[in-house]
Amino acid sequence: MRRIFRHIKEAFIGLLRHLAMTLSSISTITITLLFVGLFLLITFNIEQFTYAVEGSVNIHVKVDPSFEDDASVNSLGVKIRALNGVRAATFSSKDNELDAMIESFGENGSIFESYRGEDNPLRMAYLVEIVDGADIESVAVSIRELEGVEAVAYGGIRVVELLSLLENTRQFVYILVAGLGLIAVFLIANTIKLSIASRGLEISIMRTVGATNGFIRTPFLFEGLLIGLFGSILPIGLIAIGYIWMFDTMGGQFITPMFALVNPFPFIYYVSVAMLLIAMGVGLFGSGLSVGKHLRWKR
Amino acid sequence: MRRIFRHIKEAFIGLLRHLAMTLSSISTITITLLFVGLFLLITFNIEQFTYAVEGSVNIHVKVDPSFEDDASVNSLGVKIRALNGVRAATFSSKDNELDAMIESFGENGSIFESYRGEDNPLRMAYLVEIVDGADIESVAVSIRELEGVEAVAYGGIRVVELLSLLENTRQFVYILVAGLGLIAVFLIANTIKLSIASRGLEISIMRTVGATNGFIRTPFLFEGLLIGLFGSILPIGLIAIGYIWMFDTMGGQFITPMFALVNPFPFIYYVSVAMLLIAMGVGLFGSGLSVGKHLRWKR
Amino acid sequence: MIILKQVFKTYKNGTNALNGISLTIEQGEFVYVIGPTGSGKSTIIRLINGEEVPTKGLVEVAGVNVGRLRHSKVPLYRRNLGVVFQDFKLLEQKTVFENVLFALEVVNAPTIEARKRARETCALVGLSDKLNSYPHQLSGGQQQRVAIARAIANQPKVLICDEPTGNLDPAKAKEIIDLLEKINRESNTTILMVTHAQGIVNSHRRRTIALSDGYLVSDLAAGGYKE
Amino acid sequence: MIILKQVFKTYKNGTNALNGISLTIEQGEFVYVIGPTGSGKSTIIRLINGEEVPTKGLVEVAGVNVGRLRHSKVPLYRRNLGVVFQDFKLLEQKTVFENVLFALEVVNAPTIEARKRARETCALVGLSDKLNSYPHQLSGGQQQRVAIARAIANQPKVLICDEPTGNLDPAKAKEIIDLLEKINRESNTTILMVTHAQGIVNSHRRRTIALSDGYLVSDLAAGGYKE
Ligand SMILES: Nc1ncnc2c1ncn2[C@@H]1O[C@H](COP(=O)(O)OP(=O)(O)OP(=O)(O)O)[C@@H](O)[C@H]1O
Ligand SMILES: Nc1ncnc2c1ncn2[C@@H]1O[C@H](COP(=O)(O)OP(=O)(O)OP(=O)(O)O)[C@@H](O)[C@H]1O
Ligand SMILES: [Mg+2]
Ligand SMILES: [Mg+2]
Repeated sequence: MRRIFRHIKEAFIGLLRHLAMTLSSISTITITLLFVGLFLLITFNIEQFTYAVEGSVNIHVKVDPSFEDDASVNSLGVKIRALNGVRAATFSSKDNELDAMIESFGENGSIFESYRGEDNPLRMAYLVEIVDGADIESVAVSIRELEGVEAVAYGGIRVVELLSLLENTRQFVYILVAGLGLIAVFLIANTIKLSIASRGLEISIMRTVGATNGFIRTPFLFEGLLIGLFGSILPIGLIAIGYIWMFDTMGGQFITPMFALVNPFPFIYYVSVAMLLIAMGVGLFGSGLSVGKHLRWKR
Repeated sequence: MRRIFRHIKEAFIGLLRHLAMTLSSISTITITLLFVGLFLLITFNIEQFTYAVEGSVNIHVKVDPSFEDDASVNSLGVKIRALNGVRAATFSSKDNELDAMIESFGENGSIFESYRGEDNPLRMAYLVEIVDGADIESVAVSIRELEGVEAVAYGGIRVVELLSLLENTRQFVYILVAGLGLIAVFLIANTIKLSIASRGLEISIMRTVGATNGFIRTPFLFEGLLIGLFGSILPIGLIAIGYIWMFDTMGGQFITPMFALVNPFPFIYYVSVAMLLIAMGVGLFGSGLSVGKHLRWKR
Repeated sequence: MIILKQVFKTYKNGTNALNGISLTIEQGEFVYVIGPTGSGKSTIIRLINGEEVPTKGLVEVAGVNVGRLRHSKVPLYRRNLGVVFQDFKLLEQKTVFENVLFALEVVNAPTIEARKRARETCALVGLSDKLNSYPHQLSGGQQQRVAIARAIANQPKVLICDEPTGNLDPAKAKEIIDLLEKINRESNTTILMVTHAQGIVNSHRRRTIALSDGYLVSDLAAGGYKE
Repeated sequence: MIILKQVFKTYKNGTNALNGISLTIEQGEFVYVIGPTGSGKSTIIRLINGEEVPTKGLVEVAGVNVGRLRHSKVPLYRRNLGVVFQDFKLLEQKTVFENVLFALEVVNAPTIEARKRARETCALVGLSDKLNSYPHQLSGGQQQRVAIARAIANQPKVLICDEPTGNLDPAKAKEIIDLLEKINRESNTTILMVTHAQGIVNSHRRRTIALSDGYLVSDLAAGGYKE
């Protein structure tokens, strides 16, 4: 116990005596962590966007005019519902379809009213909700192959393209986060390593005087932990406050209501803890690694 | 001249004698520069996307039925063309509009054929091309206010949202590039500073022996330049080859043909030169800064 | 206590520093090691301290085969030794007091006693007024005395001094020798002292081992400095 | 040549290292500076070398007011001086040869001559076989001789030696003193030598300045070491 306190005290003294080095290490952590935090926020939000978009996706199935009798239509409904990945399928009559068409034309839609009744050139339809938006294409293909299906279409906007855009962005950001994480680890470890490098002689003298490797290493490990701790305060604060501010300013959404932002609470707590752990882990790792090297420098 | 060679030789010797430090500095440059390069690529491509989208934007102006006489229609055309931000306005007759509608309905479009002729419920229209896609909303508002205009609409997809998405992304990436640039400068300068820190004693001894500050500094400056040079080889190679590969694999477009990628030649040459200059500049800056500090450490 | 058997040492760059040195030093002996510069005196000390391993031959101290010691065990072995290095090897980031204290802390001495002992030892070598100075704030002789204080603080069984009076004036040098003799006498500490100080070797006659070019050229019970 | 007028030096931590030292050394003189450890000998050297500035008083060397020198001008001034430091101050990353060569390169000596001169000087102090060794591969005495070689390589007008024989055996020490005397004689070089070596001071009688606790206690034309 007394030893632990001694080591922590030594760690603080070490940090203070090499203040320039310490500040270098801390600022490296601050900066890299800021990026890591930023990308964490982005990843989780894109994930949420994707779920939202995927959840709002419908397939519009037009019934072939030669299968318009009740029995055929019903059996088609049953077949659609039996497909893998389909959550629900709602029948939509010709009138219903016309209503939707008129509505989609807005002000000028009323010109189509003349179609109502026997002459309606539109088709009966099924509106199919699917379980996972990512399956939309394969489900659509399966439906297309069913007997009595004339045509298959996805909902209003270019959903597949949007989804693939989101998916690409998400993958890109994943790679960025992973890359940045690795780089953060590398840079921080590197900085700490360099700042300890200048103490190679110090470490070898300690050994010379009879200090065991553990005794020498422990204060450096605490130093690494402390550097991580101090280095993470600013980015955690900035990320947390910044995100809450952005969430409020944007009214909880990104451009359109479809892109709802992840609620800051408890989200930012998780992000903060993740950042803190990354920083401290990396600090520990960086100092452990480099002290180890210097311990073996001389006999 | 002889002096220059001596300094360059000293720089190489310094780099080799502190190999671990040198490698640390070089790898920091490599990694940060990779990111800077990546974001440079992204910025320019997003810029190109934005121009492409902005360039493809049309405003569809429906003519009020009570202004369908030739004189009114022509005067409307003149007024539209006179507006700021309008490049061209093409008249589209009712038949023309019906053709477009039928085409947009695809397979089922033919059902509207019965409208052709006197009964055509559609409106005459002007298709307006604008100079700068970013002005689309203000131009649309101006047109809306002209006499004889029934309604105004933008082209097929949700252009404004796409544009604002691109704009946001672009701004975000700009900030990222600027931020990353600064951070790269900071991190690299920091690494070089730390790797020179361990030579504070060396520098003070040189002074002690009668070496002027310039004489001491020059090899370190060359060291910084060389570190920048070596550190930029890998990221420049990766970025160049990676971009050419991506361009070929994606067939020169990002998801849709509307997002044409910037042609790799001579684009990557510019990017490579920019990266090289950044790396060498930062190397120079980092070493100049820290040697200066150590020169003043002792009298 | 200290046994060297046919010890050869060739450094990595090919320098033959020691050529077949054999000697035995008993517990409680006080031995001078003399010889011209570059004759291998410091090399012997580095071998005994476990800093270097012999190229050939055996180095045994207190029953430990020093050359075969595992890297992680070296510090534990060194706790039996007090060494005054020719280049002092002080911790630049610690004050005089902390430097001496550190040697006590590593062996886990209770804090209060350790601090007391560190202060006493500093007083013994005449550094009471420099306790809070850092090594670079000291004169050469003061640094040397810190190194001596650190070496004797632990009351080691074996005390090895490489040129401990090279930076001291004759009066201070004599004080230090008297101190070493007292430690040797009272605690039966084995003392190995490398020195160039002709005056000391001749006035405090002790067993004297002379090296030249890495060979042991003489080993006399009460030798002296012959030019 | 070297003039100190009422020089006081108080270090930042409050230590009074020099108290009103006044002395004048003429061109071509050979002067010993003696005194117990911590009496301020190295401090005088640091003042003359421009490493430290006097707290009060004047330090003038060859007409230059050293204490008032601009930071960037200090190295140029130092080219007139050769200094052997007590702690050697060798460049660890350069070999023996490169260390000596460096002192010649800084004054822009032509490469070929500089290399020749560096080799000669190393031979003069007996280091011909260590030219390509790094300082940490040398014995204490060899490092000290590198420091001496570097100091004399430039054939400076003033040569200042802080304890140049502290790590040398008596024979080698005598060789070095003879070398210094020869330099003093043949090139009329002013030599200031700090030493604890009673033997040398007493056998090679010269002007001897004695310090104690930062005060100048004696300055005798052909002094000697009094215990
Ligand atoms: N690390 C090393 N690498 C290579 N050669 C070395 C090393 N250390 C010492 N030597 C060489 O080994 C020889 C013996 O050196 P050592 O330090 O033992 O001499 P010494 O007797 O202590 O001399 P001094 O009295 O000058 O201190 C010398 O020639 C020296 O140059
Ligand atoms: N940088 C410094 N900061 C504070 N005090 C110092 C500094 N350098 C020296 N001193 C103190 O000044 C006094 C004189 O030191 P100096 O090095 O001049 O002694 P010296 O005569 O050379 O001694 P030695 O013979 O031991 O080398 C000493 O008490 C020393 O502790
Ligand atoms: Mg030695
Ligand atoms: Mg001194």
